[in-house]
Amino acid sequence: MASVAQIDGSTPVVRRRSKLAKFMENPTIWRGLLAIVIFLAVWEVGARFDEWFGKEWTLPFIGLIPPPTAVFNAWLKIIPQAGYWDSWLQSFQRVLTGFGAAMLLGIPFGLALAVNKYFRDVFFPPFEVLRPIPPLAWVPASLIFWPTNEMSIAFVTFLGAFFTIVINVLGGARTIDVRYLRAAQSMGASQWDLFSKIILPGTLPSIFTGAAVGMGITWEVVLAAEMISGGGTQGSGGLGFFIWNSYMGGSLEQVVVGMISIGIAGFLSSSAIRWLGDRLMPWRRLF
Amino acid sequence: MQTAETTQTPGSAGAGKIGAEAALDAHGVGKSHLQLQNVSKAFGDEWDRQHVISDMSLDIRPGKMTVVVGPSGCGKSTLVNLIAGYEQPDSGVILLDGNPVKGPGKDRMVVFQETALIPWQTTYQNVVFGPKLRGDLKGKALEDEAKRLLVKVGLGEFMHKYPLQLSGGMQRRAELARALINDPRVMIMDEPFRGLDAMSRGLMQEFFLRLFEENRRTNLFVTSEIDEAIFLADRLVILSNRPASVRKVIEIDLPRPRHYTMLNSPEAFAYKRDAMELLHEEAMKSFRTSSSSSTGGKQGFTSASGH
Amino acid sequence: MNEFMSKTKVNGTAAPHAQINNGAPMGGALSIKHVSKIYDPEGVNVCAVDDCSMEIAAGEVCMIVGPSGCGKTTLLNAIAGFHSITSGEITLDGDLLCGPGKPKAAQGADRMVVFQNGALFPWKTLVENVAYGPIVQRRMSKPEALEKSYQMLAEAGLGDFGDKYPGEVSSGMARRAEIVRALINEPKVLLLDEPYRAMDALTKSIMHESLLETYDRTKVTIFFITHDLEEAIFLGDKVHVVTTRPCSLKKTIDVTIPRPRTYESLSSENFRHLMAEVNEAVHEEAVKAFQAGERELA
Amino acid sequence: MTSVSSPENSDPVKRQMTAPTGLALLWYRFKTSFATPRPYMMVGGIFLWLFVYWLLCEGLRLDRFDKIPGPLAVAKDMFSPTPFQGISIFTGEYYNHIFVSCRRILIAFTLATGIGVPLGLFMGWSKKVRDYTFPILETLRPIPILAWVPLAILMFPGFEGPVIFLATLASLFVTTLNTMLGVQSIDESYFRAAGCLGSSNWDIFKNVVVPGALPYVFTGLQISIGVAWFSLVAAEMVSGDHGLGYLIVDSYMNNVTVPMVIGMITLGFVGWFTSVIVRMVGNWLMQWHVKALALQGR
Repeated sequence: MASVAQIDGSTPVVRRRSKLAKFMENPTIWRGLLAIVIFLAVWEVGARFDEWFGKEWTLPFIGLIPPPTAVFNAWLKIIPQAGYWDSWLQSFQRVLTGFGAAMLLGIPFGLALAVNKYFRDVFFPPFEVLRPIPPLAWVPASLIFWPTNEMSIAFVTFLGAFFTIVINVLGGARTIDVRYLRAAQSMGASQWDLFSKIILPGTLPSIFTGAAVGMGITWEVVLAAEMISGGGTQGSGGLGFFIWNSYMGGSLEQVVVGMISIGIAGFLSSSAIRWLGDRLMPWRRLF
Repeated sequence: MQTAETTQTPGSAGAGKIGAEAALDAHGVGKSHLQLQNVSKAFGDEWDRQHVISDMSLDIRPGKMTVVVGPSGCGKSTLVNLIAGYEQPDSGVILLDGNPVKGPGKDRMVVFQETALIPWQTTYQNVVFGPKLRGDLKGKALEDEAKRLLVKVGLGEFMHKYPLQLSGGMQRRAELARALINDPRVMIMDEPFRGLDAMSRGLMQEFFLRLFEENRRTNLFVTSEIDEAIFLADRLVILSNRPASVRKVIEIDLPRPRHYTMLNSPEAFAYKRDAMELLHEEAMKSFRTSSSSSTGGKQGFTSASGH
Repeated sequence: MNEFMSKTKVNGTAAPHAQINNGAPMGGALSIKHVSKIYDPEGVNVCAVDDCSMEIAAGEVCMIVGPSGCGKTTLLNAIAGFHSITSGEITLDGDLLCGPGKPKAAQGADRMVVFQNGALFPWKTLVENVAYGPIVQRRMSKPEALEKSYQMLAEAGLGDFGDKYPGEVSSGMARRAEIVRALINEPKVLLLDEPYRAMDALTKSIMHESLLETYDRTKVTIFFITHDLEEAIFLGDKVHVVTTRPCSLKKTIDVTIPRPRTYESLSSENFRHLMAEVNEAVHEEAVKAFQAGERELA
Repeated sequence: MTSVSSPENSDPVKRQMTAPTGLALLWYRFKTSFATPRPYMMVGGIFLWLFVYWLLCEGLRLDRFDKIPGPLAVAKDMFSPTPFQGISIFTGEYYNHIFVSCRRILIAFTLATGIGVPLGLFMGWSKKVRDYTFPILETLRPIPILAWVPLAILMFPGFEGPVIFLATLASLFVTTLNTMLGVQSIDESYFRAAGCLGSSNWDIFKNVVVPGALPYVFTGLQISIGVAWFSLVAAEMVSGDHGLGYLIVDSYMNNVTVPMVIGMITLGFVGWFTSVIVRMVGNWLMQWHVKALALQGR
């Protein structure tokens, strides 16, 4: 950002401050931190009210949940346990399977819908009929259909991301500026050139938008499927099962630990997508 | 101006390097003759047929800068699309050196409104895009030619930047380079400097003129700015309002090379007055045909031309 | 239009026939003295306006010409009260707008701005847009304001379009409605920030005629930013050419073309000479700005 | 679509001849569209899909597919006054499930909109409010709604409480963030224009912030109602009593598969229908937006 115009002697002195100083002076940072601290404090006080003033002082809603300090302690206790990290692994595996399958099938399907008019006419209506059904409504049907729990979870996860990705790819491919196509045509591009050099890279931003939304849905679905199906038949069954199991076992602190964990997991995966998007689309990073 | 049609300009060395194909052409480097004969085009539903171009005949002479002006929305872009081959005329023919135009091709390069540089390719990649696709220039030769052109348009330092990193004026120049490397026989400029502010616009015009005056490629330049038109043109074509046809062709007899101060010469002013009068008349005509309400004339006129 | 002008609230001195009252316009003398503005984004000071001074007489059309991004808009923002200034002072009819001890002028209906890309509220019809000012200032009741707005729109030739939304009319009409919206507040100064930038030459010429007609009627002070030289000379009494960033006054050119100006003025000999004069002053700055722009990106 | 051609003088350039309006236009569109293969292919596509579904489940009775009820079995039960498996469009229970789900959605959606829109408006408008609330929102947002189920059950006794809480929470995030983005997307010049015209803060809020954010708000509401259904189904499946999600999971538990499929179909339809309603309300409230878009040919 070399935005220093030619400043001659008559103007006041140019002052430079370090990035860190600038960052620390920013009121937004302080307000944000303050807000989170207040949030945690209210939660802590609210949750512990009954401990301090007796049972009759149990506050509604907030008084029924564990305080943050207790959650933190529970977390410290659970971090060394292999089972906890197994849950992470399992959930990530499921998310990646379903999400990967949805990308693999959804991108070509979406592009085909965008590129070929007849293909779109035939396949888009059934797609639109199925799309409004919430992915979780498919859970029982897929439990019946697929031989193992694992496969049915994968299927529902796949569905969750698939519709979002297809819609985004289709929308992205159809809004590519026609002038890019025309310019390429003038320069002698074949149909394949148009597809590989213009349509595909032109759709990339929408693919990543779709992927980011799809990733969010995938986590929701994996979690729900894990909770509904009882965590699979073999071993511990992912973070969703971890939450459900803790709830059944009456360990509320662990429930909240599970919630935070899955929040972090979701955040990590969407950050990964954003990072990958920045890598693959350097022209979008610039401004 | 006097020599343009017959002599091979020495400045076209780069173009000469590019292809044997162009050298074989009877009309010499980039100097083709483009003719429109009774071209018509309409769009829309049967009850609401919009005749955009009707019975237009136009001669775009070799080695000349032909500038087309008309009120906005009069069908200039459709004209460009027809000549470039993106759309087909309903009737009439478009001939390039006597051969009918069938579809898009590298012999007619278009520089689009705003800019149509492909945003996911760097400036350099954009420039080499065409030759690479066709494979008619390869390896070192392509690299050298691309660099030469980029340096020529003053973007030597910017070739590995993405289009969005460049200023508006730079984008236009990059697009010029992208068109030139294909060594087109006709350059088609569709309001290329639109959206630039008046001052960068003036500078771009001067720059573009220098490029043109160097090797006098056949050029069709579409614009809605009269000053720009007079400054650039050998032949000024004024279009009628919708449906567009040729209203008048004015030969602009200002000496080349041109300088921005020429715009303030009495000759240029005279041309301008003539052109403005015709355009005003056309615009008023369009108001009369389109205004359905009974309100004052002026306002309908504005609404017609303001979109 | 008499109705419009004879409205009593104008500065206490409103004459019933202001349009012939050239000698005593209704105020609006702007004085800009040694104004500087330094921005401070990302910890680096950038000087946008540097020691800029100009005097604008009441009822004058003052055109500011300079390369884009040179800081003209900053000056306008300072007058309108959108931004503060670093030093210097700006007065309107002798009253301090901003200056030492008061870096930012208060926004007020005495200085109306017409924006570059148009700022008619797209969610209000033209007439609602025009009536907005008097209503929120509690100057008129709603029906009164609406009636007045219809009337003023009709005067501007937009009578049939009052109930349309800005998105439904052409950009030219929207821009004229915006000027009407400004004028209904009886401002002392009209601040226009490249209002006709995105229009093609023909539409522009119609807008110019319309603005000139409005000016001849109201004699409001106009502070007009542009980089279109023809526009500047055709409309202005004075053309101030400013330097590229930081912006300061480079040259002032008096436009001696008599009013009322018509389309024919454009082809007069006088106009041509002025054009050459302004062009010379501006071209140098344009090249400078261009080179600075290239350097900045490199 | 049809609104484009109805006003005669909506665009004097484009409408040169009188265009058919209303029904005539609809009929014309029908006629021309049936001259192309498109509608036939679309209907064909639906039938092809139904046929494949039938073939796999009922025609060939392939392994595993035979456990899923085919289209004929579903249709037979769905439209029978005496359904085999208990649910059809003639049974009151079916409508009870729909009613319960819709009531929950209505409460949740109203709550989320009632809290989310004002919150979002203030967050977008005031930087301070945003600075204090946005970080909390952003910390809570990555937690999937389903992870809240145990806490929801704890905090709210009974069946209705948790379900409504989860649906509300899900749509609250979407609505708030979209509204905030909406306010931030409003062009600065509208605020400035309003300021110039002498608006008070409340005037600006009422006349600029609210209408300006509306397009985003309704985009947000459309997503939000989808998310609400998503969470509602999940919540009903985990902890519910009645409702379409409950119907699906209950049928599964009791090994009756046809009502399960009926539940899925109904969910799809009702979900789609509610989002259409939201869109229609949005268009009705934003005539200016719709008209402008229509004129741009979108």
